[in-house]
Amino acid sequence: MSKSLPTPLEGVFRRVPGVRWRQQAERHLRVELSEAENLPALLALLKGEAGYRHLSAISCVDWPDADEFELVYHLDSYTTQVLISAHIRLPAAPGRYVSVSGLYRPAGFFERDIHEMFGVQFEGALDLRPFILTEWGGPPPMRKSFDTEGYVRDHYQWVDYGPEWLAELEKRGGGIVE
Amino acid sequence: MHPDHYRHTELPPSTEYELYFGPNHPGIEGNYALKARLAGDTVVALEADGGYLHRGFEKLMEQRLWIQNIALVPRICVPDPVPMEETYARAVETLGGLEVPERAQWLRMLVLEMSRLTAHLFYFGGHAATVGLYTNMFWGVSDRDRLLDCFEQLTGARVYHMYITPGGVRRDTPPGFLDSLSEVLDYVEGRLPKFDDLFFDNAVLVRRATGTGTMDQAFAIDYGVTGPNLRATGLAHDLRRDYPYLKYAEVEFDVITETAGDAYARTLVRRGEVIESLRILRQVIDKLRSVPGPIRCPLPNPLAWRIPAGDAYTRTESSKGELAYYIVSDGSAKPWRVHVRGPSQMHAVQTLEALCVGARIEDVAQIMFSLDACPPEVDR
Amino acid sequence: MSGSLFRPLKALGTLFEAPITLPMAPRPAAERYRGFHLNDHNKCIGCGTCSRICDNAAIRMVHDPELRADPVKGIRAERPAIDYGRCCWCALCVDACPTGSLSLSREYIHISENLDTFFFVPDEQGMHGFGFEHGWDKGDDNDLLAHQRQPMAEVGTEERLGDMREIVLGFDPQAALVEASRCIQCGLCHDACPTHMHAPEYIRAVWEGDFDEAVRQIYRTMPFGSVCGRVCTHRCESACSLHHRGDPIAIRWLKRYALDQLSPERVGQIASEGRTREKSGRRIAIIGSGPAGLTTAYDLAREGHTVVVYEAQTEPGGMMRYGIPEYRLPRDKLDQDIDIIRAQGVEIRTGIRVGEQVTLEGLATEYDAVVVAIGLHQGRSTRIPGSDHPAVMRAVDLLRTVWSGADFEVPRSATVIGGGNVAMDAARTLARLQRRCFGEVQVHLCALEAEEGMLADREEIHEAREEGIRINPSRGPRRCMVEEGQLTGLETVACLSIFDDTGRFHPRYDEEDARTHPAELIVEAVGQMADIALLPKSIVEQLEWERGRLKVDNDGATALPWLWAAGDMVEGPDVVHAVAAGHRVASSIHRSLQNNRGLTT
Amino acid sequence: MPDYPIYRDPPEQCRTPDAEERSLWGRTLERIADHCRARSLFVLHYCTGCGAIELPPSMTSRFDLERVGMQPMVTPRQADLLLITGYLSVKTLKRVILTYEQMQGPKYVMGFGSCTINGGMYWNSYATVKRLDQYLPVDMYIAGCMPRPEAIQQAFLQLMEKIDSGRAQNWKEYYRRYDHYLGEQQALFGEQFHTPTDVIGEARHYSLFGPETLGEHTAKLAKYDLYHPGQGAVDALEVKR
Amino acid sequence: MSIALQLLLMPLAAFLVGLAMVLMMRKVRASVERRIGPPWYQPLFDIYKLFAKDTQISHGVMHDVAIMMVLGGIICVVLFLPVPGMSGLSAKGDLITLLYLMMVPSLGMALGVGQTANPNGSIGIARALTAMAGYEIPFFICVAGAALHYGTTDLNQILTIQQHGGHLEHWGIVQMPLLAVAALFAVHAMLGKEPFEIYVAPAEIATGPMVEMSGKYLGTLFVMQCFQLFTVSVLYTTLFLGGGFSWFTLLLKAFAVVFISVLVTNVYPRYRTDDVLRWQWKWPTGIALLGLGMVMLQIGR
Repeated sequence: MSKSLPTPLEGVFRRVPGVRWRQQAERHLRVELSEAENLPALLALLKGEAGYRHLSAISCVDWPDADEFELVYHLDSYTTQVLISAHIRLPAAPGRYVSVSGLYRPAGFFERDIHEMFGVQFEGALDLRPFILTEWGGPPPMRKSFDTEGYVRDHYQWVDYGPEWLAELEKRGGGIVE
Repeated sequence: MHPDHYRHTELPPSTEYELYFGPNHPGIEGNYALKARLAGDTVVALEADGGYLHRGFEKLMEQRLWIQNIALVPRICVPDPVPMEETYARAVETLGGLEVPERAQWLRMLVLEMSRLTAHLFYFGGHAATVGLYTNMFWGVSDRDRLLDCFEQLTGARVYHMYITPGGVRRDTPPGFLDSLSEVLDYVEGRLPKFDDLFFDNAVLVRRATGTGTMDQAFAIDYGVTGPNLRATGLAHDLRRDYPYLKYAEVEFDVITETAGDAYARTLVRRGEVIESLRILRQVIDKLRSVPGPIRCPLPNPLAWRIPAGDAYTRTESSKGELAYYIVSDGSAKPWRVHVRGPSQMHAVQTLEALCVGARIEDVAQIMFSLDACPPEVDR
Repeated sequence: MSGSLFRPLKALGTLFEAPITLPMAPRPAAERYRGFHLNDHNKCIGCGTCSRICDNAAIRMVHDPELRADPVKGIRAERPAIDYGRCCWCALCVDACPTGSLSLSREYIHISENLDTFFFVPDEQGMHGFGFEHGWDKGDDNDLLAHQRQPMAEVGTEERLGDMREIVLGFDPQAALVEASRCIQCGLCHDACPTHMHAPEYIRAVWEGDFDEAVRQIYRTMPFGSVCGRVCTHRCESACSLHHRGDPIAIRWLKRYALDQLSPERVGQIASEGRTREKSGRRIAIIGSGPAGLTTAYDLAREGHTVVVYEAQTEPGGMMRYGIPEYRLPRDKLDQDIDIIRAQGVEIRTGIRVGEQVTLEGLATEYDAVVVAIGLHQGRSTRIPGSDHPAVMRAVDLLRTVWSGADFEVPRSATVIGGGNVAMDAARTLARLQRRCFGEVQVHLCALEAEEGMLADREEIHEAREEGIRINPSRGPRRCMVEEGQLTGLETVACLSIFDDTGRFHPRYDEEDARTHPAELIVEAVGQMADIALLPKSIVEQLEWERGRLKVDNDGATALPWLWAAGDMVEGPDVVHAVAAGHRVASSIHRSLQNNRGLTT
Repeated sequence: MPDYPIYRDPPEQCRTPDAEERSLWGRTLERIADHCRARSLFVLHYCTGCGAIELPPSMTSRFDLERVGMQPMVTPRQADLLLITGYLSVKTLKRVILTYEQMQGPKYVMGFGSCTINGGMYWNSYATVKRLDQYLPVDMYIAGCMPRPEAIQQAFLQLMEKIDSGRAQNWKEYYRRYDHYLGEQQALFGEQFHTPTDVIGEARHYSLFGPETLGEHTAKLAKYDLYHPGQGAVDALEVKR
Repeated sequence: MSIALQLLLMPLAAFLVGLAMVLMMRKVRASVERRIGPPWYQPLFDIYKLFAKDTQISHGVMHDVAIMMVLGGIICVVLFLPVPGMSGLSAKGDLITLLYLMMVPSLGMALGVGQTANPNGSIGIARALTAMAGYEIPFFICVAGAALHYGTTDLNQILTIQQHGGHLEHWGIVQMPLLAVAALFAVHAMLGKEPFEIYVAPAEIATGPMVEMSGKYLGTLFVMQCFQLFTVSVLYTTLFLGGGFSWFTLLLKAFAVVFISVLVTNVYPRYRTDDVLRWQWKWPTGIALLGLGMVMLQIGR
């Protein structure tokens, strides 16, 4: 663990229960929250007191073995210039969380995307209507349980080539090796 | 023929009506759609509709080996593919603890800045075309083509270079390449005054672009705007300088800013960045003439290459803004999760929707292009 | 800034410039352009690496019976066919090609309305036979394969000479992982291996850290994994596709590594998986407990047959125990393999020499089938003057004497005649004994062949030299020098050539260049033969013979319906061939038993 | 290399034009029309995929396709040539079909790159269709990912040759085998899928009606009461206008 | 020449000249864009192809009628425009008639596009009419000024006055330079060129009125473009450049007018709609009013 934590951050981390942090890379802190519900408070403090005004992204990771979704909030400050990735875990069922779009406008896009791709519900989100997958009938495709190859096989066709050389080869006893 | 099956629908009289921009519309950058609600000529509400270019990249990448993904990533943003390769490669290097040899780092900077140049030249053309100045587009696209020739010499392909690989680059420069690149750079620099005459100093353009799609700095930060669009509001933030990667800390360049935050300011920032890119490229060329060494660290067999478990978030300043990859590895031969954060995801949806409200219908296309939104980056 | 209304008019200057439009004809592509594929069919070995590295499943291997196939050299009659409805021209296939046969050309135009034209097998002429130049090909800087083998730790010369400890230490986990990761899973080793071991599968399992699976894959075809993991002649490695541009994968060491990772009990459990529990009621006798005999026994026992193995020596293992030196094959590893075979229900009766305690005819009546797998335990002699002296030994006899623990007087000086692996074994065994008794080594080795033509493995020669053995290539033995009844040395002359113009064995010597090698003991290692004394004359007459070797069909069946033969006596000395023969014989017997065909009376 | 050799399909692989009974005058006019069609291709300004990136270079100064009479056109009504520049996501495909039906015959479709042939890079993507010819009659494919501007140029030239010789009649297949194409659309977009264009009516009107224009899939249109409000039976489609 | 023959030949000649003008337009544009541009037959081939389309979509009766109105209107204009050797119907109508007729195609378009029910088309036609409001005002002032100056609205007489003595000093452009300049701006806008090209605007409203036009309908618009280039340039030549003694001088002057327009169009983007109006009502209108004043002063003197 690095000792040199920028001053505003130290205070912020101390005030939110269950925060563990470590240096993940140069000027990149990895913060883990043991209690997911504390995240909005952390974000509010980071934005309000440490100048973390830029929400770079929210990433979602599906961990089917643990039956959990991991949400990672990547935050940057134009003043402190230390990237923070805050990790929380949610139970996959029911897969609900609160929206932070009131705090960070970009969250609106990411939450919509995660809702669409993973099926996570965000309470109070700006807009959770389908954006990319408006023509989609299947399950949330980014979930690990979604079988892409099976879906592709059921819905689309590939070309079954029959060039002359192949016919000739098959006559001679050759052919495509499966 | 007269189709007699058209059912005439009486709509309630309204002062407002809906207009679809795209996906098949020349005012849309790429295959993307906007649904505008208009009152007269003024946009009352705008709704972005993406997904036309959705290929499920993030899912595809989970199904392919670490090395195979280098072929996939450049396709996420077609006009500016190299930052995609760089960001992906750097994430994998961070996870796998790979050291990129010095020469490879310079080579990567070379292609990154070349890509920025091509993207900006393309952008000038696109922006001009939205306001009817096609000459600028024809010039910009053809001048960009000269750089694509250089890409072809170096990487073997014009558009999808697939040149950067985790651990370095795939090939060294061919003989005479740096000289021919220098010539092209001189050519591009020599063309800039002509673009000034035609485009940047064109009174009609200034008239149209000034005050169009204006945002202030607070708005830009709130909406997650990055890159040239953010710098056009006066905030000098550039990942190349503030979070330097590769050898950016060792080259001299200025972070270009403007303060007006409108379409014209954004264009001017990009114009300035073309000059800075040329400056960086010349320094990189000098370095490449002297720095020897391998161009790739030894890699394991690509078919049996596992990356230790962990996660990495790497960011690159692409021509459009902050490009980031969040990659999670579970220690296997394929990524467990790749999340692509393209700058256009912020620019083309919420920001565009907000900026267009109150704008005139003729400016919608210009606002979209001036944000340099790249729909494939949104759709992935 | 308000711009200018007039400056744009300057752009009209282009009216007086020539257009920059290029001519209609396509430009030649850049030197390393990634266009359509080229493939040098003479270099291509059909390994299919390109099809596995391909992102898009765009490369499919096609089999062409007219192409040359050579499993031993690692060449398959297959070539890649490219689907340009999938290809993305990333050139990973080129970068990963182990032979460098594949490259991309500078041709980039293919337009058609016929989808079938987008699928084709590239050759050196390219897609349309226009003979475009190479574009992106295998350079020095874009090879994706690791061509260097992981170094294998060995015991230092000084330490190893003092005793019989195993020289090769085996991989450490990191080295094994890296070595396993080099494998490109082409399966050419599988084709080249006499017993078709599932090497790609177990190497992959090693790479994945799943040693259970690795052992499972090994036991699919190989009950002597620990033995073969040490002493196999590894034809797989010669066929390895990485061999074309670098070191082959250390397939043998990886096998050994996998087996060493698990306890013998766990290996035993895995080996017993899938064994038939029901007894068939059939009985098979196997003469000889070498690799061939025991493999046959293992297979048949797993099928539920009752198998009894007769072994003349006191311990089972045959040549593995009495021929191969312990520093190459520790006996506990051999015992481990044999114990697992026993655990399948095989009964091994040692110390019973067929022809003495029991007769073949007796076995024939008692059992449903009999397998002769007696190996080559009789050494050949050079028949030079003095070779009948008691201090002139055959190598097999020497090794058997030493490794059975019988009394043996270590000579102060010794000379070994022969340039094969057996000669090396004899020389190096003697060297160790001398070192232990006298603290110094005085062993000469005289091979008829020149250094580069010597039949022994390179590393054997290298290690033998390290151990202080003086190797004299191109020396033909002339006579054994005997003074006052005591053997004193071997006289050799220089050998100029071994074969005559027609390729027959007919050495020419330079009689002038004679030399004497001191020797209290001379060891002849010039070949072995089977000791067929156990076969009664009546049976010998019923069997077919070819140049002193028993003639059998592909399955090891002899002219007698109840008698099979396998192992070195049929195919020459090699453990893995013996194992392969054992499998064939076992399945042949099993089939015959199921069909109730041609069995003993 | 003085002359860059270029592969061309052997002529027998192309369909022969329909032997239509026409007067000499009519045939002459048609012959001139074909020549003009070949030399005046209006390309729909719509790029469905990555190919969008190599099209501007092809159309602009360096490769200047106006030399051979090609121009981009903004709306499907005005265009003759639909370029499928790369992969088609299901969402785009729907728009492409709508667009294609809005184009006026003779119209041509060109598939750019691997993705339109057999899925290309996205062969195992859940979001893109793999074969273009399943959904639209295609006149020409270009290999590449992406095809270079020169390849695109040559493809256009070959398409022009084909049009000039009257062999580019694939667009009629869409009418003649409408049932098949509709079936593929329904398989992807659901059984109630329909477009606002009355393809069947047009087929009848322009004598492009074929034995496979109607079938089990078009029957569903009638069932869903899409074309003939009130009549609602498949027979309604057979009513002579 | 009999009037019937003239009625046949005049549109034909106008069409051919118009084709050449379209070709020039495209060639100049290509040259500014540093490329080769289309072959000479291109405009003709485009039109033939459009008329040879196998399938056509009509959006209703009004759509069909309107397109005939467009073509008919513009042909009528041609018939009222005297050219060397042919005066057509010009004796039966004058400048005022011509100006009214010139508005018929635009109104026809408005009717037809209305029926296509495409919002882009509607916006386009609204813009076209707005633009008309922009350029017609200065143009009317110029025409009025010219009529005042020549003392007649008869085009044949206007020509005769200018060609009197064969000297330059009688040309409208020399006599009324301000009106000529203002009219040039108006003509540029009338041809729908950047920076006043607001009603096609592909990137904004997807070619506006043309958005639903296909096949013959689009072909008709292409033909109309040829006629329009001809009429506008010849009208300008007639009013200000002394017309032509022969076809050669007429064409030379007419082509020069179009040439200036196509040069300018390639180096400017388009203005917003309101800017077009502002600009047109400010500069050309202002100049035209000044010119009108001068004409009045001249007459008064």
